Amino acid sequence: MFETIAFYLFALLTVVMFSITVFTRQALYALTALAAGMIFISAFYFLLGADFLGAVQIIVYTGAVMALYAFGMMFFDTTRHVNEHGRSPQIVFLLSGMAALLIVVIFVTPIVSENVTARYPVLEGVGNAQAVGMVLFTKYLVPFEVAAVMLLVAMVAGIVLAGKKMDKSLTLMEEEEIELSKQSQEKAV
Amino acid sequence: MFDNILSILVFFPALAALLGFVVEKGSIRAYGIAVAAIEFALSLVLWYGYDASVVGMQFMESLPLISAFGIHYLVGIDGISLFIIVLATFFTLIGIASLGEVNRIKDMILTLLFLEMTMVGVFVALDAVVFYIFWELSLVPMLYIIGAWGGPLRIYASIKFFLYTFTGSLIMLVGMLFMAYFYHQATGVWSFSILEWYRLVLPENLQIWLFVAFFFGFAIKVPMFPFHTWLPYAHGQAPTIGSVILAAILLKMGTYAFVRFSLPMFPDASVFFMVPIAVISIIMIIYTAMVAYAQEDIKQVVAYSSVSHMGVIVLGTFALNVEGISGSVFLMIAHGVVSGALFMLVGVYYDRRHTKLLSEMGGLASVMPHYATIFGIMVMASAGMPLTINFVGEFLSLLGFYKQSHILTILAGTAIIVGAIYMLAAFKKAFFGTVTNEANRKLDDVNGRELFALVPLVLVTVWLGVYPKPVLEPISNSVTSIVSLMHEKAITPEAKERIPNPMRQDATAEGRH
Amino acid sequence: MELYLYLALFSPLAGSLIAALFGAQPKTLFTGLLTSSLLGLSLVSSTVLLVHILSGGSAVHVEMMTWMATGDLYIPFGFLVDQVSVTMMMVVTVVSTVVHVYSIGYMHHDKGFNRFFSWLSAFVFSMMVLVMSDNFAGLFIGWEGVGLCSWALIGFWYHKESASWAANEAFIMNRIADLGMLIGLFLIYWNVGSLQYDRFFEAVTLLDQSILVMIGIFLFIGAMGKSAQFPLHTWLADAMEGPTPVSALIHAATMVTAGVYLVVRANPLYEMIPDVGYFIASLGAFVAMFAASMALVNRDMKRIIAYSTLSQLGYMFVAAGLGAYWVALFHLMAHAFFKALLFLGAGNVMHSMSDELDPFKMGGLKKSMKWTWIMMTLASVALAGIWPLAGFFSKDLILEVAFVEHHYVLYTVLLLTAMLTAFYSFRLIALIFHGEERYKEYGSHPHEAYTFMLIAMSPLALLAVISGFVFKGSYFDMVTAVLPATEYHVHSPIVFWIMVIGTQLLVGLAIAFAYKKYQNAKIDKVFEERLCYKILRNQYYIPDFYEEYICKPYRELSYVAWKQLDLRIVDATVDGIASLLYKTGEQTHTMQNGNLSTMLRWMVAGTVLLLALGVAFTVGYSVVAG
Amino acid sequence: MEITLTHYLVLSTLLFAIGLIGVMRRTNLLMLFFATEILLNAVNIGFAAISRYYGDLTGQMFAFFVIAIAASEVAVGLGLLIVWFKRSGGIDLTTMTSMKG
Amino acid sequence: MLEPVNISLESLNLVTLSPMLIAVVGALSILSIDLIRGGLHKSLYVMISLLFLLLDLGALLHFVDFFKANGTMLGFFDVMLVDGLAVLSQLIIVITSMLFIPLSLSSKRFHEYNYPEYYALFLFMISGFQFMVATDNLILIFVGLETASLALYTLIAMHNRSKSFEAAVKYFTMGALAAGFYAFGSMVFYALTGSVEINQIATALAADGYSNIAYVLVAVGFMLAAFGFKLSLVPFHTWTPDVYEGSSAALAGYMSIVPKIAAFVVAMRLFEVLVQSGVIWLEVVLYAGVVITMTAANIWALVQTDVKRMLAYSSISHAGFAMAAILIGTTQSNSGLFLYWSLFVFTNLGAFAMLWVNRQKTLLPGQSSDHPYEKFAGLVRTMPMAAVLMALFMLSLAGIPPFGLFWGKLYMIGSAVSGGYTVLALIMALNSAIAGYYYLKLIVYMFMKEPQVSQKNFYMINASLSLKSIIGLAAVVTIFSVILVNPLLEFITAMVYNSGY
Repeated sequence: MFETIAFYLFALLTVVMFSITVFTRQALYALTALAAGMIFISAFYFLLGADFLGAVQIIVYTGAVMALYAFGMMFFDTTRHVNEHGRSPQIVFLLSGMAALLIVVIFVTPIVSENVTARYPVLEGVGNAQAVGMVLFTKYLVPFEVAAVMLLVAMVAGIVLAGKKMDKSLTLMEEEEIELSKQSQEKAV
Repeated sequence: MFDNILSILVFFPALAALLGFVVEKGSIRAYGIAVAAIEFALSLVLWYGYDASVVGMQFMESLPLISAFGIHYLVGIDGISLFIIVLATFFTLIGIASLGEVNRIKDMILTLLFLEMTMVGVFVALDAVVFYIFWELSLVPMLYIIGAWGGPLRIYASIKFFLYTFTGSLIMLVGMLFMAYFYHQATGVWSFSILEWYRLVLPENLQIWLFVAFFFGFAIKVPMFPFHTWLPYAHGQAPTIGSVILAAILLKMGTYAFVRFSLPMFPDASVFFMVPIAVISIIMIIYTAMVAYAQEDIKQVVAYSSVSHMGVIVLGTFALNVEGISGSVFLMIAHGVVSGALFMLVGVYYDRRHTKLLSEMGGLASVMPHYATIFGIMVMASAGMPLTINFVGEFLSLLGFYKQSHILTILAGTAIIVGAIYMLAAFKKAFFGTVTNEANRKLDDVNGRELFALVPLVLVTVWLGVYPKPVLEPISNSVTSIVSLMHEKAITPEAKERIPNPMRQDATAEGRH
Repeated sequence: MELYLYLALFSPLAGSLIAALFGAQPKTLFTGLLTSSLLGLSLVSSTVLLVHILSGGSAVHVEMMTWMATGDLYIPFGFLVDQVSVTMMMVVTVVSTVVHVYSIGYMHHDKGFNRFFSWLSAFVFSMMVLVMSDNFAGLFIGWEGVGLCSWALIGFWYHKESASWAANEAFIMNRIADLGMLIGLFLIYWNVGSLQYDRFFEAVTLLDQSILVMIGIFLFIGAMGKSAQFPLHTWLADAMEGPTPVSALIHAATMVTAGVYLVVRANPLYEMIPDVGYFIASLGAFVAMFAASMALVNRDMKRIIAYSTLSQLGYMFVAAGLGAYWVALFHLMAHAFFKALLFLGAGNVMHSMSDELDPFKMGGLKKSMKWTWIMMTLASVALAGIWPLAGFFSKDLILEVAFVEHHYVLYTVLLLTAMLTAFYSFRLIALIFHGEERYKEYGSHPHEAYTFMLIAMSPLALLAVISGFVFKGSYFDMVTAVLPATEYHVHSPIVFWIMVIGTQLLVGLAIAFAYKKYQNAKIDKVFEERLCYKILRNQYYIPDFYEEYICKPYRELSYVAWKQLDLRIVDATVDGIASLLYKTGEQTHTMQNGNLSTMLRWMVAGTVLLLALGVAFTVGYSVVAG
Repeated sequence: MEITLTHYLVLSTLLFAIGLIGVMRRTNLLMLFFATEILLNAVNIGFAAISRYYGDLTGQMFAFFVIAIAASEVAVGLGLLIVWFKRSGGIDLTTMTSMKG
Repeated sequence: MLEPVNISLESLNLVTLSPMLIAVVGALSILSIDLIRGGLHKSLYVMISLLFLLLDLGALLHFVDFFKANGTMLGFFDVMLVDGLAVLSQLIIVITSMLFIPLSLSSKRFHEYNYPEYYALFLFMISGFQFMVATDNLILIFVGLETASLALYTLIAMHNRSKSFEAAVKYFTMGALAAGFYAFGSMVFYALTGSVEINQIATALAADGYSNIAYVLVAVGFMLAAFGFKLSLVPFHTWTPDVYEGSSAALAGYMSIVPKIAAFVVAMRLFEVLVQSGVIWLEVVLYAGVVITMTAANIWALVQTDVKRMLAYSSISHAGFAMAAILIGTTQSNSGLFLYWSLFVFTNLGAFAMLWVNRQKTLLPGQSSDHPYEKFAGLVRTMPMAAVLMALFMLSLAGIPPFGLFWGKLYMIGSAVSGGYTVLALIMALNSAIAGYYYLKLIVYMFMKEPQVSQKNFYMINASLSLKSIIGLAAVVTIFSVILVNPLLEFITAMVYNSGY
């Protein structure tokens, strides 16, 4: 019963929050709603017994991602009222509505499958974090490491793109200009 | 010495063209003539070495290319291909030799040498893929020749030429792949060898489909009505040398391919499609002759006349008997000589006046009598005057087809009437009457360089018209083997009947004189 | 004898080729002399062969080399000199030698002197090939060859529009007939397996009647073209654009008779199909009358003679069609002599009148051109068939044939035609040579032709006089060795004499009438307003009909085929497909409008489409499965 | 009424659709990126739910990696936005149409 | 409590990781070198990258031997999968990378090449693609894909001009959406089968007899959308021309090959099972997708005014063409795909390198993009060799024999014929004809028009020895591919066949 109530409550909350994110004209509202939605989603994880995931959700999203976005908002100066003139919203709603409708139509029929076997079963009496850790560092060790590489890539990319290195474009400068700027740099050093 | 002569023949010009890049611009003409002359001499050696009494392919060479997919570098010639090869090398030689003052002559000569490789390649290939390679590759130099040295519409013309033929050959390619697939089904191995394919007896409905697929490729190349419209543009815009080679050799690829592929591989389908194709041929003959008659540009007259003559060639091919096919193969050579010469002749005037309009001409006979004489000879040859080369081919083609259908032959025979109409009308407009155009009054007659190209053609025209035997005999022998193959392979009783067994006739023909 | 055969055949060719080398150069008398003497050589050789044949020698048959051989087909260059061909050879060589010599004078001032002789000799060569070949293919070579030379010679003065037009007309019209001939050859080949005369004639008896009829018809179509039979006759009158010696040689004596020669040659065939023969005869009679009627009112000297030629060809076909092959050949020979003479005489007249052709602008020329007058009158008398000149023997024989074979309609027609012939021939003579000297109004200064030209003509004059009288017997003996030896005798002597004398009387009357009417001719305006005059003057409007209903539609249709069909439909379809693709590209590439939102929407739309298809499939699947 | 897997899947779908709306509707790039986050989060709910109902941890693993990916995307995406912003002074995608056709 | 797990090192088959690890180590070492001493010349980094790629290649060649001897190899709890497809595609990826990296040694300086991060990211990207193809685990595929993609977005943006930012942003955003689709599709698969490994998914689905067909279709639909984006199938292709135009020609060429072969392999693993299973829907949808992609892209390419954009559309079309292999799904067609793509590598390398060679920094007046057709007008007059080479690559792309791509086309169409897809074979053939037009257009400009710029070096402004060598290599391979095809085909067929595809 509790689960049901919680589900509907949080479902409503997330839907509302995300709707706000999508529909509002205030960038700040959108960001806040997104953050709230993320937190509400973590509630589902807890509800579903995926405690570790819930924790990660809160830390990564509301902690890291939201901070980044907040920073971005300030950087781009989008805290104010955002003027968007979206074209032909009918198409947008039609397409999304169609997509949702079609999937929902399919999803309301329950899956009939006898062949689903839990390969990495949730063990009774084992904490979720522990269990996750176990699978993560055995079966999913490689993806995990690759994810690490991916984060490294993202980091390098972020640094390269947002850093000073992109300020002056060698692509757009003639060779002589490049030489000049190099010399002046060396002088400055 | 004949071991690798075909490969030498194919790749020598290309190699020479590559080396030609380093030749200095002023000497390139001499270089081109030298290379073309050597190549021509080689082809004569080939002719000399060819044993006319042997049935089947000669000078065969084989080298695995993509053995995993059954593709081999397989070349060889028989009497059918031999003379077209000689013709190709011959025309390249006189084409280069008679080249007037053109821009970027080096590019032109090297392109021609590359073109020569592809032309020879097509006619020696005995592997479908190798054939296809040269077939397609020949488009490229021709595209360049038309597009770079052509008239005002040259780009449109060259692209149209390229894409149209390219489209057709791609459909043909699908047909070839089907053929290989069926061969694979039948034998378990892949092969693109034409000679292997000959051994395959296909059910009639498959034959029909494959025939159609191949037909697109060939018909556009020939070009057959209604796929002919690229030709007037290509000819109209191409420089003289381009038109000459196009008419003399490239068009023959299509008709040659009919003899090489369609007939022996799909005898039943050939019989099935005989009447429709004959009807198309007749349309080509009459309709294009009429269109030629209406032209205002003498080059277009010759261009459309090509289509008209190709109609006779196709008709002869689908006579499906030795007389008709030999005739059509002979006519391929004949038409090559004659239309090549005609295009050259048009070029002679064009070089002087930079126009090809009939309305600009008139009364040239009195200004340029030698030119008029040679032109007249070629016009008459084109109109099928006996004792010229064309007549032999036309006569045999029509004669052969008469066996298949009386009424269609009578219709097709109007070729000799309508052909005379447009040719004579154009000749009259150009050469007869008084000189009305002041610009024509002081034209030079043909010069030595042009005579160098034209006189051999005249000689060949008359020589092979009077004494076609050296060419006709090898052709006839090879055609005989093809026809007997067709007869053996034919499944349907109708096809058996329509395709006579030439071997049987040989026995009775012993006592013919 | 083979040597003589080759000499007779190839010496004209040699002359032609040598002359051709000088073709584009200014006049060199040498070419004329050379070709004439080589023709003389040919004449001598032919005579030797004639003597050989006359002295009972066997036919000379040589096979020079293979021409075409493929599959079953075997065509050699083979030549046969037998009684028929030797007759033709004689006719050809005699007339052409005369014409060559004559032409040296006639073409004296012409720029194309060398070219002329080259073509003229080439023509002789072709004609010799035509008559000497031992197979139909060789015949066809000659057949086309004479056509070619005829084209070149009609259009000899190519700067004249009318000349080159007439040349093309002649060529194309002949080509129409040649197609028939070609089909005939195909029929022969596929039914006999050979184109050799002997093989074919052997096989004739074995073949189906219907096939023989077909062969006969198609071969005759070929003959109709060369011999300008109705409806392919219009080219002959127009062919008079050529130099007059050409008309004499080609369009009177030799080429136009090739059709008759063909029918005579193929006599074993036509023997088997008398119905076709009867048709040929009827057509011949019709043409005889038809052509004569057009000659009545014409005001062009050469055309009048051309129509008379046509008319005489009709006579020959009557004979040939009725199976009297030797008679046809005999008339052919006789006609060749007197008609060539007539033409050459006309040539003299033209020469002296600065190429004037209208006899109404002449008159009274007999004073200044005595010899010409005499020779032309002789020729006309021969043409009219007055005893004892050549025409009487050959032409009246044809009348007898028609009578004896009981074709009285044909006989009547021919008889009337004979009167017409006499009338128009002497109308011409009267207009040219008699009466007042009208030419003075036009400022002409007539003069007699060169003496050597007259001398050159004299053999013809002689032959026109004596050939019937002297040769008839020996000729008959000779040719009937190969042709059916049917003697045509009217059995009742009374009827015979009535016929002969009656005919002579009628002809004489016609001549007298012609003289009376045209001796002092004025152009009769009233007469010229009459319908019948107009019809005849305009050649029954047949050329107009051809122009209006064949040439013009062909031209227009060609234009439509090019502009409308080829460019607007066939080519436009091809370009249409290409431009359809291109236009589609132009219209739709705007979906790439650079806007990210649009791109994202496309992606979502694609996904939605996939899902929708999935659902649709599922529904369909469950319907089918359930 | 028991909450079944279907409930979660439908919820996931709805959130996904909302994300799609955002993706298609937003012209401000930053806010468009918000929408892409929604997409991934919507999927994560589904994964967690399936994982729960099957008693299998793979789903959670997937969700875990999706979170990592989302985080990385944010970093790169923001980096891109920053350079773009520096160069053009705005982050509206309607100004980003120099290439088309 | 959890029990301790004992895993023997051998069973992990660590060696399966070696190629990717080499790439990653290479990237890390480049970063480290830069940390130690900055400002080194780009040639150093190029060479380091090449060295590591060479090692990578060595490892792959080792795999080839191993695979020939022992067949498919699994590692790391069956996450890593080294089968013929993996090895083949990694070979293509690594070799292509080795060919494209030297293109950064252009004579003009461009922004990205002056930063070692570029090379590091490049190597990371390669490892990402390698991971993507060397597994059938949807998670690892996803992570590998994202690693590669994120690096790629950055590489594009590093060209540092507004068009490249625009391109990167567009690519990124659409990539994010595609990632969403991918995740959703995976989720549905997971929901259906409780597994995220392709072979297990396939087994489970087959065991069910596709009873949840609707779910399968949803999953496949989303997956198709995700891979459609990567493979640029219409209508998920819209990023392609913009991204190609925005990035440097060298990178654009790279993008036309490597990401696609990676995606092809995954698509092959994922879809072929389903196509074989007899779900007609998939066949129909794929059929339509292939045909529309080929044709529409061709039609749009017709109207392009910029050569690079034209090549972008052409590469879409080629992708559609190759996608047909997955639809046909026979060993022959799969081998055909690899053959096609191997040959495509060299031709496209040549074509894009030619564009790269004549890339000038400042546009001429009236020029709106880097490589408009007009720029090439009359090239044969000023630089005949360059014109001939460019024409050669165009002809190869058009499928004129005997140049490289013809053999690929031949084999692909042949496989369509053998696979019973006659109409498809015809459509493929006819599309080559349509494509002929726009390739020809460039040839027309080069050979048949009057030059606009008389300055001789204008067209080779960016050339350097290494670029020329690369072009020469591409040309040689393109011309003499006929010799190459047989061994290549035998090798590929053996690899593909033994992997069970």
